[in-house]
Amino acid sequence: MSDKKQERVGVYVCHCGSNIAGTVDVVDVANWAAEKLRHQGVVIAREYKFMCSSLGQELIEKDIKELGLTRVVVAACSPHLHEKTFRTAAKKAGLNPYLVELASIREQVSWVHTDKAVATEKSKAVVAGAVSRVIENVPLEEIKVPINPNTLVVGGGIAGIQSALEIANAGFHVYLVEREPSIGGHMAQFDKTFPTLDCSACILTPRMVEAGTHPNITLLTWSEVTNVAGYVGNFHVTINKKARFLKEDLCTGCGICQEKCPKKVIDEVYEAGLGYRKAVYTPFAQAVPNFPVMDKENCTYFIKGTCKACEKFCPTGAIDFKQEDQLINIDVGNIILATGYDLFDARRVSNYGYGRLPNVFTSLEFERLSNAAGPTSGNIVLRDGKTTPQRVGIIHCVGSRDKNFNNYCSVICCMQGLKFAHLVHERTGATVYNFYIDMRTAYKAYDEFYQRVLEEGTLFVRGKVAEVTDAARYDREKGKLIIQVEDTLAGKQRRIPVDMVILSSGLQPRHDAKEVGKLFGISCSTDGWFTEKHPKLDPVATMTEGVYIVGCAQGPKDIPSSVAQGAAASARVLDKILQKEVALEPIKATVDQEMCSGCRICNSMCPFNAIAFLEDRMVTEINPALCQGCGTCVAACPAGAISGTGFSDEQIIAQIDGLLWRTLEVEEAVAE
Amino acid sequence: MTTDVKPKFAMYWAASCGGCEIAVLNTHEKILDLDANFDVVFWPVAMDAKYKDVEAMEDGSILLTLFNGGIRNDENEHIAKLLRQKSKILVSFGSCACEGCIPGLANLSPVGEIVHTAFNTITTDNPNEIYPRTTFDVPEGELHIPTLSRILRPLDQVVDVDYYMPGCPPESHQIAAVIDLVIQVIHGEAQLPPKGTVIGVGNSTVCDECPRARNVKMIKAFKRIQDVAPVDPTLCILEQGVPCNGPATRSGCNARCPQAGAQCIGCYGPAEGVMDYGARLITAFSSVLDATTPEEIDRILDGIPDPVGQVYRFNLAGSLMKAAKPAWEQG
Amino acid sequence: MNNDTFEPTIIGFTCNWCSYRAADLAGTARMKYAPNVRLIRMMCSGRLDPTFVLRALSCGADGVMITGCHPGECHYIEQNYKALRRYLLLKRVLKGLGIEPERVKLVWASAAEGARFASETTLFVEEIRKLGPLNWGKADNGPKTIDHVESSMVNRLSSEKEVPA
Amino acid sequence: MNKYLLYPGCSMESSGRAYGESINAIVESLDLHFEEIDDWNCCGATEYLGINLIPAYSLIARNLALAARQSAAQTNGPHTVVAPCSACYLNLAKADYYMQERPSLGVKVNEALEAGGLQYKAGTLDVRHLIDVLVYDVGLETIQSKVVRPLHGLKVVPYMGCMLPRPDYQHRWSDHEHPTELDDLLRALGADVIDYPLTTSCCGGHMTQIGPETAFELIRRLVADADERGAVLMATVCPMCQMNIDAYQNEMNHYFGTDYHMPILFFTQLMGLAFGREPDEVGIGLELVSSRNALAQIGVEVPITQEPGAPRKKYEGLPMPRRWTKHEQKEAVK
Amino acid sequence: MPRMTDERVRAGLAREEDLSLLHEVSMKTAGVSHLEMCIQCGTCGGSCPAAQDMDHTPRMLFAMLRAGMRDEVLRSNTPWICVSCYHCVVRCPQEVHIADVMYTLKGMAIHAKLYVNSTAPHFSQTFVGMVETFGRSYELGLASRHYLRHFPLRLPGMIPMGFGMITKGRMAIMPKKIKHMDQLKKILDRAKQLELTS
Repeated sequence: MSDKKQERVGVYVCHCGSNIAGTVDVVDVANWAAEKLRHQGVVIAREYKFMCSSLGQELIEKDIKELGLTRVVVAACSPHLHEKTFRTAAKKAGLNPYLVELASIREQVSWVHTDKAVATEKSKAVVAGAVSRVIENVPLEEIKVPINPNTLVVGGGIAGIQSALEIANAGFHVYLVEREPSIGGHMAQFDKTFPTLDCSACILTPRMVEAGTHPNITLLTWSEVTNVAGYVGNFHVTINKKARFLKEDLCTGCGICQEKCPKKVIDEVYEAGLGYRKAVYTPFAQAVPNFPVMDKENCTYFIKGTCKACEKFCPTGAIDFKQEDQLINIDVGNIILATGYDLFDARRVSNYGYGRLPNVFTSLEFERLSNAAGPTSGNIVLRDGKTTPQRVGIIHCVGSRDKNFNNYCSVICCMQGLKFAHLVHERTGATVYNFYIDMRTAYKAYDEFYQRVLEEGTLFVRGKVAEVTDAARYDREKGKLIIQVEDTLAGKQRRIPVDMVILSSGLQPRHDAKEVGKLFGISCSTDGWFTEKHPKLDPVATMTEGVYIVGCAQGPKDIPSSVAQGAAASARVLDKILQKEVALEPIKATVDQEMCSGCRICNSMCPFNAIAFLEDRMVTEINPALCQGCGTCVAACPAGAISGTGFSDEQIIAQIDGLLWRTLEVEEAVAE
Repeated sequence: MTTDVKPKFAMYWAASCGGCEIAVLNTHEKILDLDANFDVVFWPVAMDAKYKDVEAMEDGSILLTLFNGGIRNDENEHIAKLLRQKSKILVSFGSCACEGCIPGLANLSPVGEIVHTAFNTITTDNPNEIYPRTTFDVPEGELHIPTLSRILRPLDQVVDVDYYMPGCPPESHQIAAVIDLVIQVIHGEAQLPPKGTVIGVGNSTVCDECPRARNVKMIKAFKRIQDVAPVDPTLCILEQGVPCNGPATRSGCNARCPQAGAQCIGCYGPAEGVMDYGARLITAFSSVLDATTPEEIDRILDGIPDPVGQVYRFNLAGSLMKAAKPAWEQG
Repeated sequence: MNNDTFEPTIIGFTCNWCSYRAADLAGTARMKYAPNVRLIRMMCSGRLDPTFVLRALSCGADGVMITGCHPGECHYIEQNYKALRRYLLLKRVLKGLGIEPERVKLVWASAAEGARFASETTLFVEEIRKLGPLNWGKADNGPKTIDHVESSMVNRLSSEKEVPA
Repeated sequence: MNKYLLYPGCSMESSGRAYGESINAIVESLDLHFEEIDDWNCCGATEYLGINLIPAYSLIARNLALAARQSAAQTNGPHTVVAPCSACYLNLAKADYYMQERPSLGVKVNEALEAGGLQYKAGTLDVRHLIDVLVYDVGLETIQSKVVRPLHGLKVVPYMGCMLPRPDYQHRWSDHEHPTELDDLLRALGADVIDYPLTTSCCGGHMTQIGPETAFELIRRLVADADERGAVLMATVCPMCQMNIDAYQNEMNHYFGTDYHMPILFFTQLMGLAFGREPDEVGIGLELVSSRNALAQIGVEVPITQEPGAPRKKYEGLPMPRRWTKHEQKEAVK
Repeated sequence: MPRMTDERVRAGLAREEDLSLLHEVSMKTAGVSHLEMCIQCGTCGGSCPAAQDMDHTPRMLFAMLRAGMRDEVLRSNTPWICVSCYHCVVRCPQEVHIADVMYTLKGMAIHAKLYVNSTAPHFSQTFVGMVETFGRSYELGLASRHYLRHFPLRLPGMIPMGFGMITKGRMAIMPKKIKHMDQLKKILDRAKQLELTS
């Protein structure tokens, strides 16, 4: 570093009104920098009331032009707030934006410390660190890549359908991939939707049909994404289209095959295990597409080698037992993940007895139970299939807000519980109890619905149910399910005998969310939901450019929010498509292939597959467009052959030295 | 440069084993070129010479000095400064001079314990606990022996060094090449590399020269090589679970040890521009661990019984920390 | 040195996405914590090269705090696991060099855990305060005579066993 | 490793004598070696904890310290402390856990132990209950293989009690509410095990001493439900439970004017019988509510023939959710 | 900052005087109580097999702790009714160490001499006394002494049971004593000092 030409550094210390100046002697810091860091090339150090103001920025621009500054350090707030601001200012003045460093003396000093002397001292250290670091900065240029106008939407629930339609209607092509035989998702299983109580199918099916017939949408159901390569604007995606064992072009969806199929199977998915389907089936009447799939595991022909009833009766000869899975390769520019949620497995709360006590039902089971198209044609009955319950208990927060299970609020369970209460009341006239911890009805027209259910005479008990048992203590409890709970408002323990218990189970991430995240190069929160780029300001984007998350894949939410997110993500995608190209942050790793020994230590370091080993030359190469700039490989390279722009070893070492006053010791040495 | 009067050559050993000298002799007939082109003025191991002769020389009168061994006592330090003063080109020769080498491992203990170990353990029967003294009166007068310094230091921590030539010892073919180069320079047929260059080495690490098959390594346990039976002769040794220092060690030796079926122990030191050799090995080894829980990771790491010895065997004195706490804190 | 008056100097490495934002949050929420830690921002805890830690410790830091996203929460998917592996091996090496491994601490803090960041920092400062200053290599490196060594040896040995007079 | 340190607990020589005797009767046939902790002291039950924190934990920790020392004294000595009494098990496990969760507690306790020339590093030992060892170390197969007198037809409710599966610091049990370890073990003995929803409900603990009314109600619930479900016998793993349900059943009947006769035996006694031991060898007869009639049902060696039973009528109701596999359940408990 | 408290307590940084009643209890409890995390859901009160005999449910007790109602809390019979069955502990959605908090409250009540109307404190103390003399518990002594003092009338009803226990050798007539009682005593004495200084 010694023989490098002396940089000309400008240091700017911000008062931020009294936010910083109140705790840090900014004038002292500026003067100190001007004097003590002169030997490092600090030619000017100023303090100013608000550096981020236009005047403050002009100050910097002026100095860059007039004093010929080659580096700028701004001691102000967190780079996450104003790094862009000052970089843009520098750019305006003709200085490469990446030659600007922010030293955070607000979030990390003035706001968290009280002693002025100490805070000032620390600020000096922070500035010294930034100065020695910025000297090691190098000019960087953003990388521009073209955008493929096609989009992949994964998941055909309401959020995915919404996303697909928005983009398709804007005139761009969409591939909509769905794992199940039909699109529709969980919403297709519901009976009514809160708070308006309009029939789920009635509002959903038109959208499904539109998506199924839209000229700009390629619908790939019974299909799963198996591989994703490439990067924003240029993803190469492989999709496995599972064999349906029938020719889609011949099938008319007449349904004769399912009618004739002799094999009855419990429908774990659509009927939530509460109803039956055939081995060849369309999950429900309004399915899109409406041609069936054959479930190989249960089909008598595939098990025994005989039967073929479906084939015999199919009027168009569409059945094809020889069909095989087929791999489809597509290129897309952006990806929207709408993979939805799994229902919390209520068997985990063993004190609620689900799976052990027949008349304990989950929310999804109840949806099917109350659904006119469900196994009981909408009759709300006990597990025996006939008895109508007289007393029903609905338990909220099952598996949610509980450190033993999911330590978050599943958002929809309160309203769902209220909806159930209403339906039970309406259809059976039974006495209904709702057991809740806190009633969360915070959304348009939600609390009104709560009022309505109160009016209907539903009994509310504030208390998390302790257990559901069939162990009767008194005669009145014999043959019933007893809900034992503390009525926290009465301050007494109560045992309430009921005929039916409905568990308002929470939502949880898909069981395979982690693998899916890996596949698309995005991360999951500790709870397992996909992590958004910014929880408030960028809720549908992710850390991986060009990959977006919508609906319950991002976190529990109701239908309106899912739809809103679907639309929001589409807007982001359309924006990208219309820009035709996208700029990537130039924080990248590069391999000095002269020094690379091809030891391949780094090869396992990159989760974004940016690192490739060139067998022919026995060296490693990094694809700058795939590299996300985390720097793990830089730190890993045993030969020190990988360097990372923006956060190079030189920069960080220099900053360490600065923070530890080493740069001053050097000065004294120089003075001697 | 004129050739009628032969330029002067010197070689000296400080805290080292003498292996470097043997390596020089191992250049076979090249040694004759050395003699033909140089006037060897000072080389204690090869010829008789007195310090005062050197002191008498004119500053900068020696063209080339190969200095091997680390600086462990005041004598080493004195001669290092003396030779610096008298030499045009001072080469830090061999691992000891470059980074401390095995003698540098003494920096793990305070001098007291080193002396104790040397003079009063199983290796030395010393019932009366007699320890050497730096000054001793005899009828002829006062005798002196050199004074140990707190820690061993590589040459460049004591004097300014022109070139580095690592290796324990440097490979003879590399030495021969360097001798050739200097001779060419003398005859004006070549240019000297820029000051501070590491000479007689490759520009990558040992893996570059290692013929063994390399895949993406992931291991569940570290083993000692003798516990791997049989060692696959074609597969990367690290991949077989043996901590091999090859990935982080400067190339230039033609991957001698791995070729001979043993793991690299790192005598050629760090690659170009690396600030701390041990750090590179720490990342290298931790990067191949196939584990995610602290417990599991620790279980695998237990397979490296002596982490410092593993990652700093040759480099401790030349590392960022230079020595262990006890050595720093003594006295 | 009196450990109550001793103010440790600590270098903290933070990842851009979790712990640095946690620090920002602690600031925004005006949570007060010990001023002894000076932060360095990296893109990810996976960027942490042990060299940085060694450099800091050898250049006057009394402790080093490494922070990153919680395991499984890394914005680069899994890089913090790599940081964890390096950290565990680094600690073993430091131990071998006679440095209390507690001087280097790995702390997971999500972007939402400003409070955790603040309290963990304060805790760490207290832990380092207890350990006392490290001031590495500061002590003079002058030669020491063997006489001195010997006398110190004799003292040491006499405490172990009788030295024949 | 079939060598363990044994912490018998005070009741083993007194109220729980039958337990102690039956354990001795089964261990050798299972090739288990229990080495009693020398000079162990009372764990403080649930009482001591309520007086002072540090003394209570020091009292418990002394045993752990003694055990650790005893284990360290021998080459690869046993690292597992087995406590047959649930209360003892819980106290030992708890001390070991809390001394880690809250180091400052560990420090204080060790300061106290110091006064007695002892010390214990939390986490050094594994604290486990007898049935845990039997089910997970010995294994049900082995146990089954030792059965010479299957308990066919013996309608028994498995009573785990509360302190064994909870709080379960080390996740040793299949479930907090309905653990199946005891059920499985009794089935392995051939018994006719009845699903008992109250298997981990409380027997009243020390309330029999300080608030009998409260305790009697708890005992009633247990006995009544067992009786309701047609059990002739309760099997337990805990001396306190056995004591309360056995010794206070009579009083409870007085109190409620009921007339229950529900014998309760230690599971080890049933194991002993199944292994072919004679009643007196396994402490049968020490119980106050006699188990004579109940055991008469297995006294005879003729295998019970299954009645063909009426043809199962078609189930018309809605299907039940799929039962968890053992594996799934273990996963879920994590 | 609740988490703060947990960590400060864990690190032994927090001092008693700067804590509220809630945190005082939290600190005196083994392990990390998580008491401040209570969301008043009532799982504990609902789970408790003995709740019907308690004057306050555990949940309400925690609310009272927050309200700083020291005397009312220490007078409550709740901790003494607690049978430590740990149902509440494993079900608590906030991982509050409820049963251990109950032990803490017992201890505090005894020290404050606030809880009177039950035989429980005496039972505990008799038991402890016994353990401190013999190192082992001693049921006959305990039972008889306890019953003589508190339920003299019910003792006859107990006799057949007590008699049965003795004749069946399930109650030792003489207590067992451990070998190194002195050692145990030293430990407990030291422990008691520590308790005071904590």
